[in-house]
Amino acid sequence: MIRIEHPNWFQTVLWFVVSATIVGTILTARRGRQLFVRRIPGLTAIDEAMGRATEMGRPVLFTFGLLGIGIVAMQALAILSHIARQAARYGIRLIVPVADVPLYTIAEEVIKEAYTAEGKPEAFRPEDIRFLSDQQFAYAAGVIGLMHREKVASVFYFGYFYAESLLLAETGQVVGAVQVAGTPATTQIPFFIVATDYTIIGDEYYAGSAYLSREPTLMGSLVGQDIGKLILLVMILLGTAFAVGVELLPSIFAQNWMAKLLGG
Amino acid sequence: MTPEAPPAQDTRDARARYTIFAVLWVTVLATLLWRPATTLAPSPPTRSLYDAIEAIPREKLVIISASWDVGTRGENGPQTAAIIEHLFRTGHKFAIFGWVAPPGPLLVEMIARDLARKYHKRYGVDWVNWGFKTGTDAMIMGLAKNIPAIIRQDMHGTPITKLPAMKGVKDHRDVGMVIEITGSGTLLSWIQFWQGVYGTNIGYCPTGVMVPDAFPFLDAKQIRGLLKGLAGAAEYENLLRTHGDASVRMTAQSASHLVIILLIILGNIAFFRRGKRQA
Amino acid sequence: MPYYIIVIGAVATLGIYSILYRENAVFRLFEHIFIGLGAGYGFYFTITSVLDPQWWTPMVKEGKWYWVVAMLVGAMFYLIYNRRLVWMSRLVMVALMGLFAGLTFKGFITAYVPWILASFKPIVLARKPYIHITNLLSFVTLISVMSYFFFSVEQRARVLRGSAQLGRWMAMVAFGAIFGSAVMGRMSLFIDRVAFLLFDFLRLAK
Amino acid sequence: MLQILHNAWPWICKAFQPVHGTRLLVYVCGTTAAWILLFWVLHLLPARQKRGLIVACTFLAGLFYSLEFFLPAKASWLPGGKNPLSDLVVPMGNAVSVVFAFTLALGLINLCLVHGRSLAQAKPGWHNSLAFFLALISMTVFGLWQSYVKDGPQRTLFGLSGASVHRVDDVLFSGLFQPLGATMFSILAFYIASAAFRAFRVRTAEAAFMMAAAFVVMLGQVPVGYWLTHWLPMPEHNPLGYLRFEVLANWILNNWSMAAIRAIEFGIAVGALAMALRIWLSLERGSFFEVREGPR
Repeated sequence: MIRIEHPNWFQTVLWFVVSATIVGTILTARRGRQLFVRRIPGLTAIDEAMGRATEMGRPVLFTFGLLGIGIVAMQALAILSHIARQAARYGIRLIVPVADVPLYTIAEEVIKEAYTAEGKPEAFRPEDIRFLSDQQFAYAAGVIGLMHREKVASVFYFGYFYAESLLLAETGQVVGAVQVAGTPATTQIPFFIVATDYTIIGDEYYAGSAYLSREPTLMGSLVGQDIGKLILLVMILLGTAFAVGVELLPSIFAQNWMAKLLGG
Repeated sequence: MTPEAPPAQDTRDARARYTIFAVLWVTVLATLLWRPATTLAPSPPTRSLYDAIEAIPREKLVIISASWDVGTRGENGPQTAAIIEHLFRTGHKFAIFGWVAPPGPLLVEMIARDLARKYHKRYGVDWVNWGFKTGTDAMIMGLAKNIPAIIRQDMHGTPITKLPAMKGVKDHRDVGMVIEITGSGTLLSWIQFWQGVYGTNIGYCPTGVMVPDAFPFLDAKQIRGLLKGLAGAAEYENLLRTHGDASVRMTAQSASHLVIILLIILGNIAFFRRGKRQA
Repeated sequence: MPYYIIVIGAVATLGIYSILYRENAVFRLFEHIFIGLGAGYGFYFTITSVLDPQWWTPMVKEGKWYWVVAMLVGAMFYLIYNRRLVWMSRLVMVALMGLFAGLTFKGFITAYVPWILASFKPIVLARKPYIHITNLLSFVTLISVMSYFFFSVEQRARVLRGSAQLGRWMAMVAFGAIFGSAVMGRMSLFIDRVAFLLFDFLRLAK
Repeated sequence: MLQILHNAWPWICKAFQPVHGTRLLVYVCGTTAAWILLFWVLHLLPARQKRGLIVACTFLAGLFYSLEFFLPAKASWLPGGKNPLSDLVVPMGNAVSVVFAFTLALGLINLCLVHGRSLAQAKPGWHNSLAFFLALISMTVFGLWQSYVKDGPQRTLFGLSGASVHRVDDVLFSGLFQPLGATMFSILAFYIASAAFRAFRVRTAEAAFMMAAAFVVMLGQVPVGYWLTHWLPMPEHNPLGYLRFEVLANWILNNWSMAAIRAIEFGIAVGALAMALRIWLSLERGSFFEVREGPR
């Protein structure tokens, strides 16, 4: 059992190295260095789902779940902006019910900007961006009603979800919508996997906005994150190797030095 | 992915849905009315929670953190009852405490009162209810350093200085264990501000959906034991040799799990038969 | 609990369950009552549990005048509706997000360092059976799932591709476990509602 | 600079002493006026400098918790020999929750506008909006009323005692609000069953892995699973015992899914760290972080 009220020097260095790497890659990417991001299957499905809505001439729905303004919301907004641009381009109606008021106002602005960027500011319908309720199941009940009444062709779930995830995704399935979902909430991913057509799992959520926007800041950050994960991975490999060493050659490995450094 | 699902498919899906719903209703109604109680052998996480509670020094207080409301009563209620029953038997003093779900302390008090009658325990002497306190993480941090300053009075408005159970309770050192009974992601606050800083023992009773997420904490010894939803409560009742709500409801649970497993098997049979016909 | 409250509760319960058949007027009525009650509850709860004890009492009764600043900062949120002054609401929101960013740094170390430490497990043993199968499986799962989440390298190399594929499968094990565990949880909640209808409302012998 | 601060410190401390009566009123009004004046002046700044202001505020805000955490608890080189920010953590947390509490009316205004419009224009379904308003108003009024009379058993308001107000509040809260939420939640039992029926088809290796794990965990947590494999020996005596459903389920949860979840969480942690850095250092781009001049 380990107690951390304030970090030891190694923990501080670990944080600093990972942080500095991320900031460093962001800055190099901004200076114009080309970076690579692998294909993320679920994200290409967004275009497919938009295409289907165009064919059917029915609206699409985007939900953030119970998300409030914060770290996770920034990513969701980037994806929303991508979807809104496509909606403007192909003339699809985009409905966005929101459960948080500050986020509601920002979402409205993001969508409006996307329509303007596509040269169709007149097609933007502010009444389609709605604040429903900040109460979990009241919000869920409201979105369920919307899906039924508007006969949506596609539904996108990007944000933070709790128990309402399956209530919404299963309703979308019943009304016959193509659904794409992504959330960093690990406990809700299985429900999206069973009830939606494409699910972006775990960390892919954070990679998503970089993949879609190709914005240098996000691309750089993604590369930095990979290096950060690599650092953690190497630490785990070393720690495990030392643990084996302690087991097999106790005369040489008096203790697990990796663990010692980390404060264990 | 077809652009427009054919109507025949729609009605067939709808019929399947209604059948599933009806079967579930009948199964649960029948098993609840029939009421056979079943026992469940305790799993290692349940047993370690039991042992951890047994090992708490008698003079220390146990905090029962009631972070649930009616929404998840189906799981958290029986868990709470099992834990409180154990504490009454061992004779540990405990405090009910709410900081996430405002109705939590009241719901737990109702459970505690019933059990107190059974074990002839007195409020204020053997147990107290701190009620709901606001301030979330900041308050939890403050609580570790000075309990009387944050709690001041119990849920019924009595100053805690007048409650014998609270005599000598000053800070985290007087707390033997925090038992977090919860329907939402509240564990991290206790881990970051109590266990991670002072090494306080944490017992964890989450709802079923959060159980797999709890194992990384159990593995890292950040929590001392774990009740796996309603099943955990039933296992705990088995350890206590009682038949509470959990044991009775586990029968309905068994039946509905069987229904779902049969559904999955049926679904696969239908899928492969249809697949063959098309091929 | 008095019986009339239980009756009202039972009507509300059955009204919501009507959605299982289809979306209908009764469900819609209860949906709106629910949204209204939720908003009202949030309102009075915030006043009685946060604003009164944490703001009004220290400021007015204890004379800590500087607490007024909290209200002024909170009020700046409302400028979101004003096109000219909207930057002030942004200032508050972004600054608060900066505050949370600081907490994220703290969480990165306090929450995850113990997990890194806990994953240092010997996979080879000096005694029989020489290989700790459980630890080996945990190790392989951990490494392969982490390798799936590398985005900036093309998964062409066979080792990496294989590892990433394995990682996706292993992640599915976790999701399956969550699903299975959630089935138990969700069923318990339904059982609780049925128990309420049978034993509290219909008063069938318990 | 430090010298000035050192000299002014007693004065600052004195200004932050509690005050009462008229002086309190003057202090509060004065602070409000000063605040408005400050922001009026700031509003005159060009967009570039406003942006700079936001960047600076964000950085300083992020610095608070970071410094508190990274500085040691005690060290001779710290002022006063101990971490100066640790004592401020709790008040800071309180302040943040108060600031958020003040946004409570934002959502309420929005909801009232939507339902008020539907009621005023007698749109189809207006009776639902009426129900919304009735629920909202009664919950707020009786909730506040009840908390007022709760302070003392003898207190009454408009002639109603605590007990009768409590009864109305009970109807709203225990009779309606709680059962509605709990029932909405429990509908998931049906949806999870129909989703399992529809989606758990062994089409791919992925689906098979997920389904197998779900199967074992589902059976391992109920008596029927225990009963199905109770004839197997216990794992302590024979490795075959690991095939008992309850043992296998626990083993999967404790080792297999545990490691996978840990790996996923590591990725999410680094992702969140990167996002936090981008916000803290104002590297993020997008409409939300830009400041524009006047109305467009």
